[in-house]
Amino acid sequence: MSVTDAGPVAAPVRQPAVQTPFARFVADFTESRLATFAFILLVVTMLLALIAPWIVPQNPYDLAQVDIMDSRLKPGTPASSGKYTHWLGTDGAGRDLVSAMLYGLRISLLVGVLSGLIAMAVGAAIGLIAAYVGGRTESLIMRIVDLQLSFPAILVALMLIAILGKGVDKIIIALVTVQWAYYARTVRGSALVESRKEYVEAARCLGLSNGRILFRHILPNCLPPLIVVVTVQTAHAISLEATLSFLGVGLPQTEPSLGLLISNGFQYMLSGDYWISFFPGLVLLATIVVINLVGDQLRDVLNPRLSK
Amino acid sequence: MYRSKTILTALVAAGLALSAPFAATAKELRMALSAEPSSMDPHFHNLTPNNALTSHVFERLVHFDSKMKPIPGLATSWKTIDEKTWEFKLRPGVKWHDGSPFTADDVLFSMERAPNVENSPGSFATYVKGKTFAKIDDMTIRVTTPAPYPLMPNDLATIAIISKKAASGAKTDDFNSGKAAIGTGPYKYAEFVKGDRYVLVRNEDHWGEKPVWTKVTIRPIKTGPSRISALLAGDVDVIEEVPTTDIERLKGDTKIALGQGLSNRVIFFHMDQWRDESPFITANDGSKIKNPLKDKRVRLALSKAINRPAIVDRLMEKAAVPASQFLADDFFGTSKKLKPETFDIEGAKKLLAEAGYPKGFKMTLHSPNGRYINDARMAEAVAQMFTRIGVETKVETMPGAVYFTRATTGANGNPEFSFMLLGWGAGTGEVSSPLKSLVATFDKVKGMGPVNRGRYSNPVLDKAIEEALATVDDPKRAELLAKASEIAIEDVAVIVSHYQLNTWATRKGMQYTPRADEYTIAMSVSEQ
Amino acid sequence: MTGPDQRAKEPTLAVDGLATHFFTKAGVVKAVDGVSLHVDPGEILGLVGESGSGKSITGFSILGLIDPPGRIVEGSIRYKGRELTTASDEELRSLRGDRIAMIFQDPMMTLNPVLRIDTQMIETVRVHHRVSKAEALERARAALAEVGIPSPESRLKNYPHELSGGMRQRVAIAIAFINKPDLIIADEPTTALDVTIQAQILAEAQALCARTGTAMIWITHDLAVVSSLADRIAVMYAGRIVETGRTADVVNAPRHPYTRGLINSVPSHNVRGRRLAQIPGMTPSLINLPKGCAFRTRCPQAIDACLEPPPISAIGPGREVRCFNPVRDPQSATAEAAP
Amino acid sequence: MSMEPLVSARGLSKRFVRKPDLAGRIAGHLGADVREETVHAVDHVDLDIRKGEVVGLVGESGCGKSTLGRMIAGLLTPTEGKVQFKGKPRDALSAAEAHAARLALQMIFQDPFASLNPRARVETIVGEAPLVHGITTRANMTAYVDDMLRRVGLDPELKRRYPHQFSGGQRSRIGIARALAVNPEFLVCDEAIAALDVSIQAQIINLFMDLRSEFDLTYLFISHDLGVVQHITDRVVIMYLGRVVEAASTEELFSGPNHPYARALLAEVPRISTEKRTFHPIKGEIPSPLHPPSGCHFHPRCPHAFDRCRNEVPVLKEIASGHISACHLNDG
Amino acid sequence: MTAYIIRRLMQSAAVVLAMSVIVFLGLHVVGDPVYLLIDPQADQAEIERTIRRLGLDQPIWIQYFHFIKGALTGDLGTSFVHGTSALKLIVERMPATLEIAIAATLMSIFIGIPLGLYAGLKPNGFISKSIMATSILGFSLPTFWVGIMMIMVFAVMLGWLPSTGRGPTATFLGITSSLFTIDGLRHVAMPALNLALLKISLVIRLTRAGTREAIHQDYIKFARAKGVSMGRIVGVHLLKNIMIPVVTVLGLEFGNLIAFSVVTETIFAWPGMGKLLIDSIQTLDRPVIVAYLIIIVLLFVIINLVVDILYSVLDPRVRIGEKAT
Repeated sequence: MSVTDAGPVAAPVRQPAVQTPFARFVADFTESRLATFAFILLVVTMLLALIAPWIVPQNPYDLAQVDIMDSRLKPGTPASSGKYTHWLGTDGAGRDLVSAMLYGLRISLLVGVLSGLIAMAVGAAIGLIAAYVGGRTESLIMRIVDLQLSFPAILVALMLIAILGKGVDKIIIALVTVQWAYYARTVRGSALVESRKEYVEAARCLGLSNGRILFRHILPNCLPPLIVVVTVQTAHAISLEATLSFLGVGLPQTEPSLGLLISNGFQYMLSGDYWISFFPGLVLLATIVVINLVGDQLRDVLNPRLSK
Repeated sequence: MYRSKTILTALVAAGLALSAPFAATAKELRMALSAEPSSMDPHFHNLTPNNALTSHVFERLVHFDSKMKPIPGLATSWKTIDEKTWEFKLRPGVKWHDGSPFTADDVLFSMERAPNVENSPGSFATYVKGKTFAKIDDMTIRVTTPAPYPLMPNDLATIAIISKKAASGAKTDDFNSGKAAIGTGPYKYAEFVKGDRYVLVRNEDHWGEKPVWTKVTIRPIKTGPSRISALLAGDVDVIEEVPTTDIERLKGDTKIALGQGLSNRVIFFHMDQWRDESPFITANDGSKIKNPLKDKRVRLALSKAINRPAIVDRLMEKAAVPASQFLADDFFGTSKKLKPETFDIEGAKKLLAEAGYPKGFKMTLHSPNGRYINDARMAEAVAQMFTRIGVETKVETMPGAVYFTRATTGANGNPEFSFMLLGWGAGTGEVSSPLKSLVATFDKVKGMGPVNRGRYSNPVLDKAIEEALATVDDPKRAELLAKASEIAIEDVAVIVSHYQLNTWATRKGMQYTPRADEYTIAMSVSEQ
Repeated sequence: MTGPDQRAKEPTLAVDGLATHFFTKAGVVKAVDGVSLHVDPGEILGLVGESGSGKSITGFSILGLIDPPGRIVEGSIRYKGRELTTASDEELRSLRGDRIAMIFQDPMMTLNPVLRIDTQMIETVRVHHRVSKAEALERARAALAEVGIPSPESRLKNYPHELSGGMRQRVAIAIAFINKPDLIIADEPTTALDVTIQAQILAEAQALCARTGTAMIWITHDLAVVSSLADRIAVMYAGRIVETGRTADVVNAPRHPYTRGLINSVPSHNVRGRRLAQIPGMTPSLINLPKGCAFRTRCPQAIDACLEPPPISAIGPGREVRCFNPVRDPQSATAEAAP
Repeated sequence: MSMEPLVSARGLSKRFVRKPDLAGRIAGHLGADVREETVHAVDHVDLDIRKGEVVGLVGESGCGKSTLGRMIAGLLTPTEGKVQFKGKPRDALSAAEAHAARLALQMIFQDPFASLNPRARVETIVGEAPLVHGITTRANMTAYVDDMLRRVGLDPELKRRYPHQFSGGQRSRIGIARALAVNPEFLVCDEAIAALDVSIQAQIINLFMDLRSEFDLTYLFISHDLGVVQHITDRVVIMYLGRVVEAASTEELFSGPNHPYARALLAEVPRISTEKRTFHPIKGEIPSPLHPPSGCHFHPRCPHAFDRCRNEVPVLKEIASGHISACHLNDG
Repeated sequence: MTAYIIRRLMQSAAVVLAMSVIVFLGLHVVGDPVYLLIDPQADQAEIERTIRRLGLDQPIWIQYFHFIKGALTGDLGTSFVHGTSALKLIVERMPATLEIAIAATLMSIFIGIPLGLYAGLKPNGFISKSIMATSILGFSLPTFWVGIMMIMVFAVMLGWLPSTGRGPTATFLGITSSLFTIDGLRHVAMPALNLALLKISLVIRLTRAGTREAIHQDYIKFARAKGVSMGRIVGVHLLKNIMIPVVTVLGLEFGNLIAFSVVTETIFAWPGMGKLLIDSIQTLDRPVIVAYLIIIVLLFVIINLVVDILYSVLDPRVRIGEKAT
């Protein structure tokens, strides 16, 4: 065949080996040491939260293990049982703060991540449908999205919690309600952009089914902005949950999240028992900062306009 | 140029306005409240912050002293003519803020208006109902009731007397704007900015003892730490409802003085005693069981499980007193015999075993959050204690908005919960109020037990209460009320926990005389 | 118009041994590596090369518009005898837009979308000359008229988005010419335009240069465009100039194998329907150039000597080639020339 | 070449309409300036492409050549008119025939970056469709993909890579391999070489020509580059603002364009020349397709325009055998 | 433009309707405000009388019907708690909220844009990295926590600023606001900063991102090629382009600012709408809640309109209404 005189095509010298988009993404991501550190910290935090029940001395949600007589012990005080030490003290109800914080972290992350993921699933599906179906359905969906977005999340969550009542599930429902629209808008936006690209036309030209094009071709390419939104929204959800807890419409008193720990400990701010809200505050802050840092780097790495 | 000049003018004006009252004898008092009064209309809403605010401007026939004992107010004296008739002598020489004289007509007008205020979300009708007011002369009023009614002075201590001349046809808004806010009280209306500030100036022509402060500014600061901060930063002079968590610290602060006093409020638990199966009680394995709270031994066991001294000490920061009955010992009609239930885990376990629950059962404790001092934490602590005797207790707290509906009419017009934390402030300052409302058999027609959320029913107790309520003679009634209290407490109709102490904090150099009715009023702030 | 006889005169611009490198994480990108060229007053120099050949970077280097991580590492750029590589930022700034102007490739992107045309034109005048606003406006109007924009008065009030691509490029050209510069560097100014519009722009540019005596470096990948426009041509490959000469000479008798390959790749230069004479392989990465002559791996007539970097050598008056084994039979390239 | 056209367009039109919504209509009733906006991207075009033929479709941006190409490839539904495949209107085809027609008509795209899914490996890009359509089996897929890559001059070793690891020319080859993998008969090449460097352009043009003879392919070659079109096509169709203005065999057209627009276009193509040239461009700009000029769309720029051109749309007339043109001058 | 306004109006009417239905039904499910409001000593008869007085004895749909009827005549109902017109209550409190919202917006512009510009122009400098790191803190810190910390530091410990509440007001150009007195400004400072913190971070990021993107645009390079000075490039060419997203986002965030004032107002005892709302939710004061939401929706309509007009002023490419579709 004569065409081969076009080359044995000179192997591109830039990439020595097969580089998957993921590998490239990892390489780009780790360019920032801070973000890498944040990511590791995030993984550690999540792991800690995950294995909390096996590493903490006390189950802070089991009322049989919590004694009001132990309330507000200073950091470093030995527990009344003598079996362990309250390294970070206890809260107003007598919970060991280390235990309570890790459990609280669990709840906060659960609320943040779960609501983020559910909202993403719901929003992405709606966004894809809107982009795909088009026409009146799309207009209707996008109008609802606009309305949802133009209305302050905190008000919606506040009203919903007031109506639904307390509980982790209720909080998640409320947070999903206020978040899904972000995902829907993001996915629809990038799905529209992607579906105008020639590779989608090519796929259609090749007779591939709509479902295949939508989920195998378009959706994977909509993921980068979605991932960014997930990180931002997760951080936002955790913070929002804390705020709702502060406003008294958050989680049950006996199963405090980090936000509720802070908000409970907040009463002690002026009385000198700083540790009750200081340490949870620190952990909450660190968690949100870390997620934001990771999200920031993701944004930089995944943003095609800033890529080199 | 124009702009800066205007601002300058405004600043000078503001400066003058601020500096003027400071001249020579001017003494300003700034107080921070934990709740926002909703109106200057003293009849609009029977609510502590409203009543406290309006009592600066308006007075009642009978006043409560700081311990809620009736003392003369606009009436100098009262007596019973017969079992069903009371006569009140009005204070002579009292002038309204607009200078017109106070007469019996004003009293009749006030009693007429109090139960019938438009849009009122909670009127004073309860205190006027069944009473017929008659003017004997300008300075004498007679009140008749269909049955003997001993609580006449207490009831009339709730109803503010307003000026017939100034308030005829006035709406609530007219009071807020100051138009109708013409009272006889020690302070005059100056400014009412809802949610922001309420300003009063001293009534130099008041009949009684003149308060120290010439000008009073009252501001609502709902958040506890913010309220404390405002005091510490010197932005206010007096705050009410000092969060218990800060009492310890403030005691050590040389720039702050505290005033602490027993309130008329008891924190207690209502227990479902009417359903055969209670919705929030199950066996340990989650299966349905017969309602154990119907058994007195179980109720007693739960009462014994509560470590009241620990609650007072650790949770309330000593701003409470372990409760033995519905009102603290000093109040009218309390029993001297009753003592707080002792903390006794073994005894409690034994009683449970006797009642057939050696391994306990599961229960959910419901509580409001933010309605009573430390209510949610209290629920949590008590749940801990119950869990220790084998009654595995879950806590569910909710905002008052949700809680009280469900606790009162949640289950088809009946209370929804099995075991609930509640508080009761005896507005009349004596024991008949909690007895009648909380433990008398629920009876819509008679108006008994309206908030008996456990639906406890004991004919013996009902009889005792009714008898006491029909006894006008004070010593005798006190004895009957004490007796009724003993019946209720000994049968563990409710489990009482503690009486709240109310705490005020002032800047050094001032002192707040604590009031059992929880009012925060400028007249109670003295200078040292 | 120009020729060896005029070389005695001082050129408007003389670039000598210019090297501009970009220091990236992946390595040093030698975007421009030893470029020498000159333009005389009123002359149009066509700088031809494919993407990545360094032609645009050469343009930006002349204007001192290289941003980190890029840097001019070597060589000299003399504008009317003044050395620019060592000039201060302020000196460069005062030259830019006044004595040396530039036109960019994409007319949709070069004008600030939120500023009116008049603002963007007036500032170009006023930043270099102490003239009144009215005077600057008048110059702007004149400049627009000069590039054949109908009713320039009203166009001045427009925002860029209200103009078509061709119109915008004319505005950009008008801005470049507004201060009557000595040199204009035009970086593929017609690539994004339609053929009919391209022809218009080429005509305007040609006429303007002739009228004002402004020298011009016309950067392009399209030999066809410059062959009918430029006086001289310089062909770039992988950061270096491989061949220069008068347009006719280069087109008629390319000496460098790359130039020849380029000319032969043009379809209209081939017999219709026949396979094109193509250059095999692809442009090498500038980070990792082949040793010696960068074109060696694609060159049909590479010899062992090509493993060393070839020097550029004069092969005639104003005619230079960078090759050890230049094309000997120049006629072969144009033999089939069409039409 | 058989006489039966492989693909033909009959009266093909595409209009893009933007309708005002409810609010807009209400505003319209209130007297606001709210109108329905219509773009006639393609306006009643007839086109026959015979088997084995290479037809060039030429015009400047916005002339509708891409839209026409996409309608023929089946990516856009015509607003009006029909596309016939092997003599049968596309909407009259049975499901199986439609499927076959869909695969037989493939498209090569302009942008070598956007036309490949960045998240798919080359083997997936090339092999997905044949696998889905049962042209190859999973077991044979590797060999099949290798074969396709070899045919377009790519090293099969590279098939595990992702598009971003290739140069522009290589990506073009991948795109061609992808189309070839479903055994097409007809390729629509939409500016398929416009984004490539000159030296790479030549390689791809050669590839197209090689493939044509090897697979007996038919091309619709859409391009604005007349040089390329002249080199590669048998017949050329020139469009202006949605309409065909002239069509003829390549040789005839390039030797004697009839329509003033075609003449201008041909005259202004830059060619490698040894002489400095003076440009005599036609005036004016291409009008907006939103508000095309009346009559002959070209009349505002036409040096020969007269009254009739402003009022009457010229029809395509055969001026020589196989040479049609739409110009009123031909009547006079 | 007309179509745009009509579209907006139709949309907001739909929101108001949907919102009011949800709130009506929702609050109906939540509970009965009467038990919260009424004197605990009151008997059943008085409770029922009060329920009747507040109109809560009617079926919910009749209550809703009455509300709609009233709303069409501009009467949004009477507050259960305050006994006065809900609309009046909110309007009275609006200036206080707008005050801190405006102050916060100004702060975010005047602090955020310079910092963002700096960080965008020198993305690798130490100061820039510090700015960006701090801005992440601004994103992450819960508002309520920062609020109380600010009170502790600036009011209690340092005594620089008043701890809570609104200062004296003055009237200027017919507007009565505490922004016109020195003491008023001292009161505004902390709550506004508390509210602004998040927005400052947002503006920093937007400005930085915009700067980084714009600086590589051809038109900036073209301006440099024209010899325009760096100062003018940043001050005119860059800033005008960056202002477009900043103004748009800030405008839209203005609504959020007002909503988030719920938290700030609670902590700083600021007598604004947010505090009223949270109190009303706690007491199930439905008329106030519904009225608040309606006002917020209207506010949003106005804000969106203003933003769109500003947008079209700043960005000549945009015609009003086009963005909305």
